[in-house]
Amino acid sequence: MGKMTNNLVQIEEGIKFIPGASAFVAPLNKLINWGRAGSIWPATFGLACCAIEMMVAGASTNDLDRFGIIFRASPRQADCLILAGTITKKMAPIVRRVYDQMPEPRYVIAMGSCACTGGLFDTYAVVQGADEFLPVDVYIPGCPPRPEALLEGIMKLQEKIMQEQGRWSQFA
Amino acid sequence: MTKTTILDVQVADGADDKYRLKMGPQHPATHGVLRVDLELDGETIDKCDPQVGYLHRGFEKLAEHRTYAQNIVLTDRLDYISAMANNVGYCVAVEKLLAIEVPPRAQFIRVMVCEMARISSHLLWLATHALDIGAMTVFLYCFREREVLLELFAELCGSRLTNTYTRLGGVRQDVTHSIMLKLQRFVDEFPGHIAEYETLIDTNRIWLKRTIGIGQISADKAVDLCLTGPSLRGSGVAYDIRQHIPYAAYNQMDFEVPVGETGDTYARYRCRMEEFRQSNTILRQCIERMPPGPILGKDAPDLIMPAKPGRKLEFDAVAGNALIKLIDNRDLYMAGDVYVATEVPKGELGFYFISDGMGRPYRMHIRSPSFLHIGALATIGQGVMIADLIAIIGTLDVVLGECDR
Amino acid sequence: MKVQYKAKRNLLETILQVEILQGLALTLRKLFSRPITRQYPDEKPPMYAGFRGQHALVRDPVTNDSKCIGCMRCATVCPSRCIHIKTHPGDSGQRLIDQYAIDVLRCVFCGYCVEVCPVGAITMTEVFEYASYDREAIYFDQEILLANWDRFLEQTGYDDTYVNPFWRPRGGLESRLPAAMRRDVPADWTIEGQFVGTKIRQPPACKLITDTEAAHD
Amino acid sequence: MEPIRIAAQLEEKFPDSILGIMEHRGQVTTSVARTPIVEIIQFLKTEHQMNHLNCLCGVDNLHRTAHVGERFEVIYQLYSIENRILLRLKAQVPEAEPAIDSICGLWTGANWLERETYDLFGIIFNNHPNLKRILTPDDWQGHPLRKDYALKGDQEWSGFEQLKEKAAQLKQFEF
Repeated sequence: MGKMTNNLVQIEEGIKFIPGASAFVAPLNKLINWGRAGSIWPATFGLACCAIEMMVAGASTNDLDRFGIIFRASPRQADCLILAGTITKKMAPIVRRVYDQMPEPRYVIAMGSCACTGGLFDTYAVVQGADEFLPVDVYIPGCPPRPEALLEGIMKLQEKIMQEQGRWSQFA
Repeated sequence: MTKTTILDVQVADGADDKYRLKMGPQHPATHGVLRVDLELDGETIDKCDPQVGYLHRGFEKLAEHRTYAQNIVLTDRLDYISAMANNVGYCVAVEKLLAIEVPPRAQFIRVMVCEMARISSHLLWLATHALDIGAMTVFLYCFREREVLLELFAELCGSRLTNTYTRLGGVRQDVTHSIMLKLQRFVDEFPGHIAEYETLIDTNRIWLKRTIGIGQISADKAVDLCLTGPSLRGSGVAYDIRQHIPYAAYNQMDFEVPVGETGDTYARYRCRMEEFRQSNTILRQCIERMPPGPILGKDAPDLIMPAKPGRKLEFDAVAGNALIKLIDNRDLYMAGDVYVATEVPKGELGFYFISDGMGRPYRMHIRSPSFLHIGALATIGQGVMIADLIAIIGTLDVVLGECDR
Repeated sequence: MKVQYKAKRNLLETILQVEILQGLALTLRKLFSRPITRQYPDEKPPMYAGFRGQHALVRDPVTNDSKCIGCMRCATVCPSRCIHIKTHPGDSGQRLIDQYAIDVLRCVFCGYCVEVCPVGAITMTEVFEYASYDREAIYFDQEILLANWDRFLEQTGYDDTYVNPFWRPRGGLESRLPAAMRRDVPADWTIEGQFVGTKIRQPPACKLITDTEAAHD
Repeated sequence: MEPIRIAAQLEEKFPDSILGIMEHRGQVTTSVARTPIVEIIQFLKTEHQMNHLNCLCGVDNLHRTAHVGERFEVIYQLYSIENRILLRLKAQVPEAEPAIDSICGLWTGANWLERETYDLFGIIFNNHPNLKRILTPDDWQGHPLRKDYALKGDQEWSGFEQLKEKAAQLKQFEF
């Protein structure tokens, strides 16, 4: 048994590989995080201009599927909400409802100036920042951000997911 | 009757056996945050009631608090799929209001970017419309070409989507030789790509079944519903502002306006496909006949208005920010009002300005095509099957940013 | 112009499903063409001179500080009111900067601030990857803006006379430019020679051509 | 026919209700009283083929200097697709009783434009089939495009207040 552990090959911090057995040894935390970070499923939820760049990110030139990211039309199947565009006050309760419909663990990316702070639209009708009613994980500046900037924001989110401890949904 | 409050579930007092369905605002096929309240009898729509305003950002109010030059930035976010065309439309309107001359080279560049915007907008329309109807491949192909145009915009003005390219009295940047070469290349290759899309869907029996005879609008009805753009022309009314009231350099361009006959979804689709070809022809003419010269008029106002010579800016330190007192001087411009419409990819985009002499518009009204198109959905959507409603929404080509303003 | 329709299918074409076979043949052909997908984190997108990305304050090599003179033109022209400048009057009547901050999350990247700056103090770099976990980290004050500039120079290797050619409009009237950006125009100045000038950087070699080649294969 | 001559013809036909004819940058505006607005537009539509309603919007003249007339105006842009003529009508609507007849009977498309004008200006359109708010939520307070309405709004919308309360409650559970 002791001999066996010596043979483990460390491929990343805390994650070990058993040669010849095609099996990994890792803390459960790491494994779950790794699984989550590799399959972020955002809800298809375009609000305004940034949604077009989000579509570009999902289309041929910047293929989001490379990251294991597949847009889901139903919030019940999604675990990430990309707020792509201006959130107006009329829309805010619906955004919140979509968020509430998503299963835990869930993450929110505020894409673009409008979703982050209201941006240009400092008016009666616009929410001045999604964090007034939602916990936002990643802020992406830009108006709209390039599709690559969205990818970078998603990678930031992956890093954040990898750092998580003991967030094992309702089983924990 | 149903009663819906925002945070509670809806309560129906079920007096009849109608099925009520609320489609949207979070729905991939409604092209943004459109909600359609449907009353269904089986799968047939008895009553179709579109609800908008989920993207109402207060454009018109905000425009009254910003100068004419600053409002160019606002127009980018109107129809964010063809921001260039909005920029041009806005600037054409303000130039008419303030009587600013535009040099010919700038006029040609404007036509060029307008047509590029038209192609990129129609490409996005085709992509999403095909995706709604069930053709995934077209989506990927369209975005491939659209990316080339967006990168050209980025090279031209530094931003892919929200361009802020035109200026009052001209444009911001001159086109470079490298942009022209790339555009030439695009123009040469694009007809081949249109043929590709047509191979995929034009005669495909699924496509035909889902489009022919769906959402039929007669010519009179289309005018009555105030439709514009390809949605109107699909019904056989040859109303195109580029030919009716030419702006920029459209009067020097040689192009035709495609007009359908039947007024159904397929006719509108064919109209837009023909517009691809016509836009491509206009782009080719722009490249061939681009005149030399300046791109900004001599009397064009500066970004910081007012720009009367010898006038210094005065500052008022309120919370560290500067306010221009001079903007509120009332002798800057002639008071009056104008309405100028331009043909953007969706239809007729009109700006109605009232100036009372200040550096800001007193009132700016945006006549957006999408607003009226969604309004027409209530009439067109009546009596169709629920699956066809998606095809109709797609073919009316609506953008909610422009609709709700 | 009346829209042309393709001829209706005849019986044979209907039975053999010709149009579907044609479509499948097209997609099959694409299987053997070069993919156009950019492998983003490894492969960066082509950037053009004048991209409106992260803001930076140009560091003056003489004073080692920002070139800003506190004229407030950028704060005034900003449509989203995201530039906050605080000044106090100096000894000889000039304005001294106490604070120069940009709330980047409110910025709409229109580039008006750069365009109106009379001394070329503020610029927009070609950096766009700076997403963050909190709002405060993307509130740029003067130090961060200057550091952005240093980092940008380090990354790209331009010298400190860099003036982004975009901010010097091509083909515009020279007299309309801010004084720091003007230069003498030779008599035979043409559109092609627009980047010629001592303070103006040559645009980087364009990469898009190869990309479109891949796209249209 | 020139738009200015159409306006003159209007004045002959409706002598009491035409308040003035203006021209600015080649565009003709006819200021009319609000009562016969449907008849006037009907006349233009049938006699002069003004079959395309370009736009319909409201104006609040509260802060306008050198303005004679009522506080509100409703602007109609009519265009003739056949004859290529643009004509603008300005109907005066007093502040005391902001109401005008609806032209939904002439254009179905006017329905939403009138709803929008009602929503943003509070101008009531008589005989409108479905006059309710369109862009703002149903229980919104005030009419945003009136000049005495602040850019940031006078008071927070109750629905958004509720939402923020709910978000604050749920935040305790890290939800």
